[in-house]
Formats: sequence, C-alpha cells, structure tokens
Amino acid sequence: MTAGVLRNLPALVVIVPLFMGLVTAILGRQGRAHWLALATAWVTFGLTGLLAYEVLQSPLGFVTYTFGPWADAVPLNLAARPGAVATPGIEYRVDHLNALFLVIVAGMTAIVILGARLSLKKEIPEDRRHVFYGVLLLCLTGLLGITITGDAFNLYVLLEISSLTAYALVAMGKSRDKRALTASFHYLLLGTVGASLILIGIGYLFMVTGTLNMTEMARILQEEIPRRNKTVSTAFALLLAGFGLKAALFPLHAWLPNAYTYSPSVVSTFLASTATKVGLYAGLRFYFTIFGADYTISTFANEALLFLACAAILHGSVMAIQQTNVKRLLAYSSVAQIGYLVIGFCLVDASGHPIESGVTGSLLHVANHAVVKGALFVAAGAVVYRCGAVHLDDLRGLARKMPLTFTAFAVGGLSLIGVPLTGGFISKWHIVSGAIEGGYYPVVAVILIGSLLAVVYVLRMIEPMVFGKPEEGPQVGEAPPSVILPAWILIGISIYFGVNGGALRELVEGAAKTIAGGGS
Amino acid sequence: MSEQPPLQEPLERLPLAKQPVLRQVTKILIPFVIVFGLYVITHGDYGPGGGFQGGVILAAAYILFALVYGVARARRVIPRKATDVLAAVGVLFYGAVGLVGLFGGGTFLDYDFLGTDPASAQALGMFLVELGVGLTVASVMVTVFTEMVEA
Amino acid sequence: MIHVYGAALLALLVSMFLFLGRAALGPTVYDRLLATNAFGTKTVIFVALLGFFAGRPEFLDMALVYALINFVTTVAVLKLVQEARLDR
Amino acid sequence: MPPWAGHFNYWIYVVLMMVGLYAAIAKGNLVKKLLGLSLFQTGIFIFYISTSVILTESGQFATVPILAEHGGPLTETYANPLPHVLILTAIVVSVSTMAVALAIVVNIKREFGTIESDELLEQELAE
Repeated sequence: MTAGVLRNLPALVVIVPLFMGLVTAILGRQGRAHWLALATAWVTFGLTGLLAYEVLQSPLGFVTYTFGPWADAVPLNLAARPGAVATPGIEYRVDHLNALFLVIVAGMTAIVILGARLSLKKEIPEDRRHVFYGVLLLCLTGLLGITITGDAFNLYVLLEISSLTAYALVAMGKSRDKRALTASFHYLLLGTVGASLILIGIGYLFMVTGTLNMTEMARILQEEIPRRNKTVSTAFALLLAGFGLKAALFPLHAWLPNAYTYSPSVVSTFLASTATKVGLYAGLRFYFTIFGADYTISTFANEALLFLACAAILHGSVMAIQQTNVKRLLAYSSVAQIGYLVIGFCLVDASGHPIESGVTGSLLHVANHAVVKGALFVAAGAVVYRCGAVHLDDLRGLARKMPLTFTAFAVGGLSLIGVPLTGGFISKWHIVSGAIEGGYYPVVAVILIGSLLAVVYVLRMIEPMVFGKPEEGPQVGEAPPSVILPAWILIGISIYFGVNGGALRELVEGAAKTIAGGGS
Repeated sequence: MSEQPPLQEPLERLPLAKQPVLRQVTKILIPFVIVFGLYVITHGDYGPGGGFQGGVILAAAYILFALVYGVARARRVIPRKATDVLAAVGVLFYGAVGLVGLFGGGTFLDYDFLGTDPASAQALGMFLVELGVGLTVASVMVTVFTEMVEA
Repeated sequence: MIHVYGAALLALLVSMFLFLGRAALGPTVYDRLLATNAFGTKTVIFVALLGFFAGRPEFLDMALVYALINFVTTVAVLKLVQEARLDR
Repeated sequence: MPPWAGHFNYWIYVVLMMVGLYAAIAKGNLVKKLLGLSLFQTGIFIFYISTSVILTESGQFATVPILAEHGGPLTETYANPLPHVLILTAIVVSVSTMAVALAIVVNIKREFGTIESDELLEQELAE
C-alpha cells in the first residue's frame, strides 16, 4: 500500500482531490462537506509535499509518471508531420518548477479551507454548500493538474476544468452581492477567449512537431525546426496572449477586479493566491521549457513583456489608491503584483540569458504574494464576516475593535510594500539586484515607485483603522478565531520566508536553474 | 414577416403535450432510442461512438419524453437527486476502474489487471470506462435541460 | 455506377439548398420549421447515401443519430413556438 | 491557383472565428455574446479537424479511421484520428462552458430583470 502510494504519487496528487470533490458533492450534506474538503485538501498538500521531497532527492531533478500501459507500446504513426512518430499516452513530469507551484497551490488551498466554515455559513445558502466545496475541490484538481501535466492538450483540458469551476465559484457570490453574476459572466467570456487562443496555439505546435508531449515538443522545436518558422511564431503569440489573460497580466486584467470583489470571501482568497499563479506557471512552462529561452528572448516578446509588467505595476498601484472597497483595492494590488511576478523573468544579461537573481526573485515573489494576498483577503473576509461589507469607512477604529484582524492587515500590508523582515522584501531585493546586474535602471525606478505607491494604498487601509473614530451603533467584536486563524498562519509563513527560506529556497533555486539554464 | 394566419383544425389547437400522434410516436420511439444509445456506448471501442455520444443519445430519449409529457412527469421518472448523484457516480466509476490498475501494481488506468489476458482486459477496461462516461454525460445533459427549462 | 451516385448526391444537395432558402425566406414560422425539418431529413439521406457510396455501413449510425436529434429539435421548437415555454 | 487558395481551410476557420469574436464583443445581448463565443470555438474545431486530412500517394483523400471488422487491421491509408479525439474533448469542454454560461445568464435575468449589457451596466453603476 505504502509502496503503491509512493510509486503513484504524481497521479494521486490529481486523483485524490478529483475523487473527494465528487464524493463531497454527493455526501456532503449536514455540514460534513467542510470536514471532507478540509481533510482532502490537507492530504493533497501532504502528497505534494512528499512529491516535492522526492523531486529534491531525485538525482535527475525530475520525476515522471505515465498513465496506462502506453509507455511500452509501439509508437504509432499518428503524427501530422510526415516521418514523425507520436508517443501515445499522457505523461506527468515533475521538476523543481512544477513542485514549487504544486506546493504553493495545495498549501494555500489547505490553509484557506481551514477558515472557510463560518464565513461560508454567512455567504452561501445551506443547500448549496456541499456543492460549493465539491466545486472548490474540482477547481483545485484542475489547478494541480495544469501544474503537474507534461502533455499540452491535457493542460488545455485541465485549464478549462479549473476555469469553469472558478466561474461557478465566483457566481456563487450572488447571495451577498448580485453583481457577482455579471462579474462571473465577464470572467467567463474573457477566460474562454483566452483558453481558445491557447487551444489554437497548441494546435499549431502540434502541427509543427507532431506530438503533444511537452518534453518531446521542446526537443523538436529547439533542435529540428528552423528558427523564425512562421507557424511557431504564430503559436508563440497566441499562447502568450492566452496565458497572459489567464495570469491577468496588464492589459488583459479586466476580468480580475470585479471577479475578486464580488465573489465569496473564501473564493477571493483561493483565486487570488492560486489561479493567476497557475496561469503564470503555464506561461513559464511554454516560454522557457517548450519554446526555450534562446528563442523567446530573441523575440520582440521579451521587451514587450517587460514593458507590460512595468505598466502593470504602475497602473495597478494607481488604481488601487483610488478604490474605496477594500477587496477591490486588494484586487488592483494583485494586478500590480503580477507585474513583479513577470518582471524578473524578462531580465536578460548581455549574452542573452535570463538573469538568475531576477528569476529567483520572481519565483520567490510567487510564493510570497500567494501567502500575503491570501492573508489580506482572509482579513478582509473577517471584516465582511462582522460588518457585511468592506468599504474603507467600515474599517474605522478597527485597530481597537478587531486587534487580531488589524495586525494581519498591518503585517500583510508591510509585506506588500516590501519592508525588511517580511517575505516581500527578500523577493523585491532579488528582483532589484537582478535589474541592476542587467543594467535595467528604468525598471529599478519603476519597482521603487511601485513600492512607494504601495505605501500609499496600504496606508489608506491602515489609517482609518488606527485613527478613525468608530461609528455609533452596535459594537462589533473580533472575528471568531477559526475565521482569522488562516491569516495568522499565513502571516507567520510570510515572516518565516523573510527570515529563512528553508526547503522552499531549495525548490526555488532548482527552478531558477531550470529556467536560467534553458529548460530541463 | 406577415401575420400568422389563425390555425383552422381543432386538433392543432390542442397543446403539444396532448397531441395523440405525438404521444403515441414518442411512446414507441423511446425504447428504441435507449437501445440505440446503449449500442453506441458499448460499441465505442471499435466503431463510431463512445461514452459521450451514447450518453447524449440516452439523454435525448429523456428530453423527448420531458418535452411531450411535461417536465414534472419526467421528474417523477428520474428525480433531480438521482441525476445529481449519477453524474458524480459515473466519474467515480471511471476513476475506480483506473484505480484497479493503480493498486494492482501498474499505473493509473492500466487495464491489464482487469482480466486474464491483456487483449480482453483492455476491451473490458474500455467498456467499463465508456459506461462511466455515458452515465455521467447522460445525467449532466438531463440536468442541463431540466434546469434551463424550469428557470 | 459512380455517375448514378454522384447524380443522386447532387440532386439531394440541390433540394437541400432549396429547403434552406425556404427556411430563410419564411414567411410564417411553420414554413421555416417544415423547411428545417425537411432539410434535416435530406441530411439523413445524404449521410446514408455517402456511407453507401464509400462502402462504409458505419455511416448509418450517424444518420440514425441525426434523424433522432432532428425529431427532438423539431418537437422542442414547435413547443417553444406554440407555448413559449418548454416545461409543461 | 494563387498560393493562398491552397490553404482555404485556414481562411474558413479564421473567418468563422472572427465572426464569432465580433459577436462576442459587439452584441449587447448576453445570449448573442454566447452564440458568438460558441461560433468562435467551432472555428477552432474546424481548424483541428481540417489538419487531420491526409492525401494518399495517388492523390485520393484518406479514409475514415474506423476498423472495417472487429479486430481486423486497417489496411488503407486513413486520416489522422488524434485531432478528432482531441476535438471530441474540446467539444465537451465547450458544451460545459455553454451550460455554465447559460446558467449564469438565467440567474442574471432573475436578479437584474434584463440580459442587455448596457442596461446591466446602468444598474450596476446605480448601486
């Protein structure tokens, strides 16, 4: 049994949440759904942890797993390209980059569900709650599947599974605010167009290479296909646009603010800390592994992405300053932070290779931002739990009324700014030193301006909490411990990252080597 | 478009659900449709068809019934709870077939452990998987139809 | 023999286009319905004939499915036209 | 024959896609937007399917990849079945997308009383 689990670890990471999501949807009435989902999320987190450990121990630097008996089957001549053979069957392939994102996604979900019970009691009607948990677990399945799979078409299907469930999750915010429905509809329109672009891109790559296996595709693209092939360029552009949309990179972020603002608190937290990160991962996988850094950096795309990332930082921060709804403010802050996530990967040294320190910084920022944004959204959810809304006016006097929530807001805000001793400092420091190394001084300026703007919007949240006079009326007390607990766990993790990275650092460094070294 | 002329015959004034011809034709047709749906599901491994297509045909039989006899009566044949559960059970069945291979010493969805010789085991595995897919697709299609119609 | 099949397919195609024209022109809803239904029937025959032409009896399965879907669609559209809702 | 005419399948798929995208963007009615989205996806399906066409050495179109008899070998040159299988999955995904989208539209109609996007925008701004 134990051997079976260990041998099939990559498959189980996806199968367990899939199975338990369905079981939760069937059997989850009378409050059982929460405990089923909680147990599943933590088991999945444990499995991803084991998998990451296995990857770290592996001498090859990756773990592969093939479905069914196809591995030893005779390759069929199914390929569109004459002479090529396609290996049938789906392969899962986990290296440092996957393992990092797997751990982040599963870990964040596990922590988010920990505090979900009471907050959902207020926001989702009783008879839909088991469905909600089931859909949440299916969304987790999709996200983990995208991260783990080594098959391009499988990636598309799982991307659609996670997106469809995400639309449904956002729409479930309708009992608190009916605008969740229109937000979800626009998310669906844009998300489907993005996914369709990805589908065409994968189709073009399939036509050129005759295979859907990512490793094989990468090998053929980098060794056999002449550079500047028009089909490959088209596929590259389509995939870039598609994954840009999924990762909400400026100017493709239009779906994000409303979707985060009107969805239930738990969903905001979950999506903010996982969904866009996975979109980014898929983009990185194609950008660095499949097309290869040599190809992508030589194209116009690299400078364009750098420019868009800088624009995202400035635009997101400026928009965040103008918001009065805290969830919306945090959503625009996410748009800005996605800029930081992308910026590090676009820094190139004189010889045309990605700068390792920038890549490390952005990868660290993926983890940091997931954790910090998670904590902030949990804290916002705690305010929603007590007050029913999170306008800046509702926050007045929060420091005295809800000290625990206030502290979470304060420390999370400091980490968003990038104050030393928090995780945000470490990652921004890496990105800035990478930018200086490559001579990108305007980028350094943008990062500093972005941090200053972050100070402004964080202060706009903190100021009424400390100095605002609470309104007359019924006194609201601290949120129940189980609602605010995830925020504290996440704050703890953030400070731990700021002081000492541990195993995460090892994963990030391995992943940075994978990317900077030009693919596995 | 011009004005619609008033309908002359009294038979056409009847609501669709009370049309005798339609009711009798539906009654005769439905068993054949179900058999055809099952045929498409089970012969999916070497002919055109499979779980998705067969599931949709099965759902079409139900939808035809619901259109002619009314959704309320169709709900009594297959209640909402049943479709909800069956949709999940179909996927779970698919997964369970896959798990046999996983715990039998192979990998997920390795059908070789279902039978004595690989060829018949593969056929059996594909058949069972298609059955699960068909069940899920049929129940999801029924759910989509009834939910949209009752909204 | 090929010419006979070809002529049959061509005749079917022409009649299908005629039905399409009727479906587009109207003038009443029932004309359109009848035209689309007949178009569906012609498609069934077309698929069956094509299967016969290609020596592929499997095409009959598809023709059967199409006939079924065509029937269900017509019933549904009729009901929608007559009662403006589908659930009674 | 001019060089672009040989790739007429790509022209058809691009035109279909653009018609769909136009409807998805420009139409005000949410259901019409969805119809456009559906057309957009259908264009992609046609693209995938058209890539599976294979010409035999004598210039004939290859046959369908269906076994003539149960278990018998497929001796003729047959079209590439992989795109068909992929598109079957993509069609299922597209149908699920439509189901979710229509469910959302039904809920929007119930909550807002309209499915015209400009009226929806007015109502949202009023809140």
